[in-house]
Amino acid sequence: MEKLSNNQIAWRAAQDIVAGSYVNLGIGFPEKVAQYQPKGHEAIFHTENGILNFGESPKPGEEDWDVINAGKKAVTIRPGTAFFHHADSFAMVRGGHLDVAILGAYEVAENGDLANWSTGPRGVPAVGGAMDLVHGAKRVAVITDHVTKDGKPKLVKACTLPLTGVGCVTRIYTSLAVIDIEGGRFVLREKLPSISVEDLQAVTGAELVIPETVADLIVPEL
Amino acid sequence: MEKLSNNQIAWRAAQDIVAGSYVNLGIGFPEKVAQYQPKGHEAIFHTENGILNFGESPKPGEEDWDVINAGKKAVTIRPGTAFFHHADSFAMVRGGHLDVAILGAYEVAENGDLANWSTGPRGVPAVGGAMDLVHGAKRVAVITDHVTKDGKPKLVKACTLPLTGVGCVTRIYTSLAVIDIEGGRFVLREKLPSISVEDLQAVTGAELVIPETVADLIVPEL
Amino acid sequence: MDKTVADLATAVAGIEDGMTVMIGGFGGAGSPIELIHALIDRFRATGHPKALTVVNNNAGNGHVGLAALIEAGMVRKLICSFPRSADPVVFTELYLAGRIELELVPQGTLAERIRAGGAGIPAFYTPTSFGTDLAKGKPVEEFEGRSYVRERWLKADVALVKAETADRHGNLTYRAAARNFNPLMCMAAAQTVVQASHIVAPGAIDPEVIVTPGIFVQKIVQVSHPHQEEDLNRANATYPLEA
Amino acid sequence: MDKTVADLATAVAGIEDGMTVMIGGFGGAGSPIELIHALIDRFRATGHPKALTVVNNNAGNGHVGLAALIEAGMVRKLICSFPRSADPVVFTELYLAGRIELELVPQGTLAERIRAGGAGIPAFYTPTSFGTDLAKGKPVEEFEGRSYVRERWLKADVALVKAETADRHGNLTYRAAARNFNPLMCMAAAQTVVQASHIVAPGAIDPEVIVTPGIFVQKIVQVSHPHQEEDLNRANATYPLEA
Repeated sequence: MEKLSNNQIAWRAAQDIVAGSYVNLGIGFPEKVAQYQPKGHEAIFHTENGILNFGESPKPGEEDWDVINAGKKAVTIRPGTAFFHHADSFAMVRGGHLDVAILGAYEVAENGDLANWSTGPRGVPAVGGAMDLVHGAKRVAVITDHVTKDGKPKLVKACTLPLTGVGCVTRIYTSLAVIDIEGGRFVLREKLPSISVEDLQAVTGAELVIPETVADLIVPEL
Repeated sequence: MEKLSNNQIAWRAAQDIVAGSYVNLGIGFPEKVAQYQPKGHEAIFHTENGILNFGESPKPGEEDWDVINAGKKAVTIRPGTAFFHHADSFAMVRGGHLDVAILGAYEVAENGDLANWSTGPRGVPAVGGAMDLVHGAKRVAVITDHVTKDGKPKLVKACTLPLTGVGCVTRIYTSLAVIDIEGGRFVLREKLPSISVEDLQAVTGAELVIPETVADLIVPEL
Repeated sequence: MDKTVADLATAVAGIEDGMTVMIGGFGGAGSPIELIHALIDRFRATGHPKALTVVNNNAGNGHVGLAALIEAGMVRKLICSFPRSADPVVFTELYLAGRIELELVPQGTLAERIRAGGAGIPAFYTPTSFGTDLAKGKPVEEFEGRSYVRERWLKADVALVKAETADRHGNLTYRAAARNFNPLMCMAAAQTVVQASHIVAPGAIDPEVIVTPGIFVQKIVQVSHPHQEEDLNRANATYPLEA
Repeated sequence: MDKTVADLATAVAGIEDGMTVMIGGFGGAGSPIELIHALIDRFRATGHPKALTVVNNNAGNGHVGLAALIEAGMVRKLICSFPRSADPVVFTELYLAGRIELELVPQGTLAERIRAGGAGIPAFYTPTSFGTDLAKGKPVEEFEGRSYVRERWLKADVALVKAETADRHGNLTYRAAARNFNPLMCMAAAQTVVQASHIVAPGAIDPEVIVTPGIFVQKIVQVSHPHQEEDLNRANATYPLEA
């Protein structure tokens, strides 16, 4: 089955970020979204460890390890960067001042529940800022492969893994489709042209609502 | 009956401020305490509108009306002054970071209750920072005339006016005496030599506990 | 990104009847006189906005700024800590005549409620006001043997704020004790409107010294030589000020 | 007033067995490596302090700083948001062996609990963690139709903090994202101990740019060229560092 690469999923998510938005990108895969901002669409990125409006990664050897993102990767400052402490930073998050948060997922349920912090009781649990971010933005979106490495659905009727947040996700960008969560249902908005609705439904763990218009999910080679 | 002037009461209160203390002085009469700091006893004054370590009043005509105290009087900055916003300022207060708050009083009860913000339902009520300050300092002291203008006791069994705080006052500097509140009782520590314990009791609205040693309250002419 | 607007009238255009408006300042320090006067100008010309709920530490002084806003009859309710002042005639008369509502809040609780509104904290406990008339009707809880009062967050539709320097992204600095409630109100309003003495390019303010990050600011208007309320009152000025 | 102390040993002298110690930093940024190592030095020499409860965002990395403190066996319990890291071997092994206690707190809740401890707010409500395992056993309340979890303040006996510049009164500035939890921890500890790269006279820091006012600071020690945890780990350094 054809599917989008992570870069392509990130590209698609980036297209929905309105110019001038304040955006927080989760650690890891979501960080890729920043590089696919449409030209001239200036978004401002927030990292919860205390920087607003940071820039891209420095060249190797030019890192300043006091200028890092939430994933502890080196970033850079830009004209208009601001520094602040953790309480102010999470005031931005919890207070609803971010326009968009884009997060990864282990599972997303059709009611908007998200599981993305724990794969169960094994090992050392670590939550970081995930539970704050899911309540922090006007729009909480997820980017994810449509299925797990074993081919199991990540979009499910109800999450089986420990929850990060209840009813918080409104849009999911997957390797196969763009899906909104509305009224506790998965609503299909876009899908790869090469995949039928039936095939998509077969790898989705809850019923897809199919509106009259489903757009083609067209993404450049990346 | 001999009594101390307001300046003298303020002087006496100032002598108990340990060098290096962080101190908030209430609006009006308590502001006088600052000028009687013993030489070399550097205390640091906090004003709840956002200045730590402010200095004395500027000369007339040299006021900067963005550099004011809680009473809206012009003050000055000093080496080491810091500015901050109101939430940080009341974090200092409520969080117990001040060593001493010195406040005025309409009434103080023997259990430490203080009434100093409202004389009743007439007129426009105004509370300001008083209710925060009574919970804000490691030591909350009151300076006051021993009696009202009508000669009625201000140190009472129970407050009759609306309370500012419950059980918050630990020491009272009056025009006649220095009194601690301990175990819900007024304990006499110092009195003017010219006044007998009986005379003092007569103008005090609750029983004075008289310990073995009561020091003379000796204050310079001011 | 450029949050500057051309003039004061545009800056206050989004304020509608019945809205809650936070206004920065403590006494005269940090009071956005020009934004307030622009709002009164609009009311005089159009009859709107009216029936406002205003949040400020005080109730205005003399006949300028917040006092003039109240005097113009635009304010239905005031939420403040200290509505007494050297020259409080405007508020006092309306209040005693029962023509303006007052919610009296201890100053530290007012600051914390505004911060909570901005920080997404719907309620918190404070020792302040426990056992007093101002705690009446509020839930009380004991923690480690001490009693605390539960207070709710305070949010606004609009905040009117005075800053010293703004960059075009809305990053702000303030001047001395004119800071006071201004940074908190920036956080707690859906729309924060700032008058700044200086507007500079992004990057012109050191990122270490920014007090209000731009995420909390929606509109900026330049007022190069703002009036200071205290100066106006000492000169017995009244709204409208002479040009 | 002069809050400076002569050396690192004096700076950490007040920390006793069983105390709660907040340690600033997010990853390596803002981590007071020299203060932590001085504390380990003391433990090696005297057997104290031990059985500490440590509050930090993370659980240390490699074999320096917080990781070395844990490795030395001085930490009974860790309160943190993210005890996973690039090289978390020290904490992970102890935790999986059941030899160290973990209280996992969402990062924003951790920050707010520390701020609340410093601001005299014993409890507050947050949407964070509602409906999740981390809210189990905590009171839940509905406000305006949305559910919130009640969280308690967090205080400490001592905070170990890394600042950029301190004046002798304890007024502090930080460096970039090394600010993180440091200013909050200054507020929440009975005794705040600061290592600063620069110590200057009162007045040498512009009062507008002070991030932590001196009232929140008790001891300052100069560490002119502090180690950065990230640099140490990239060099595979281990405690004790070579001089």
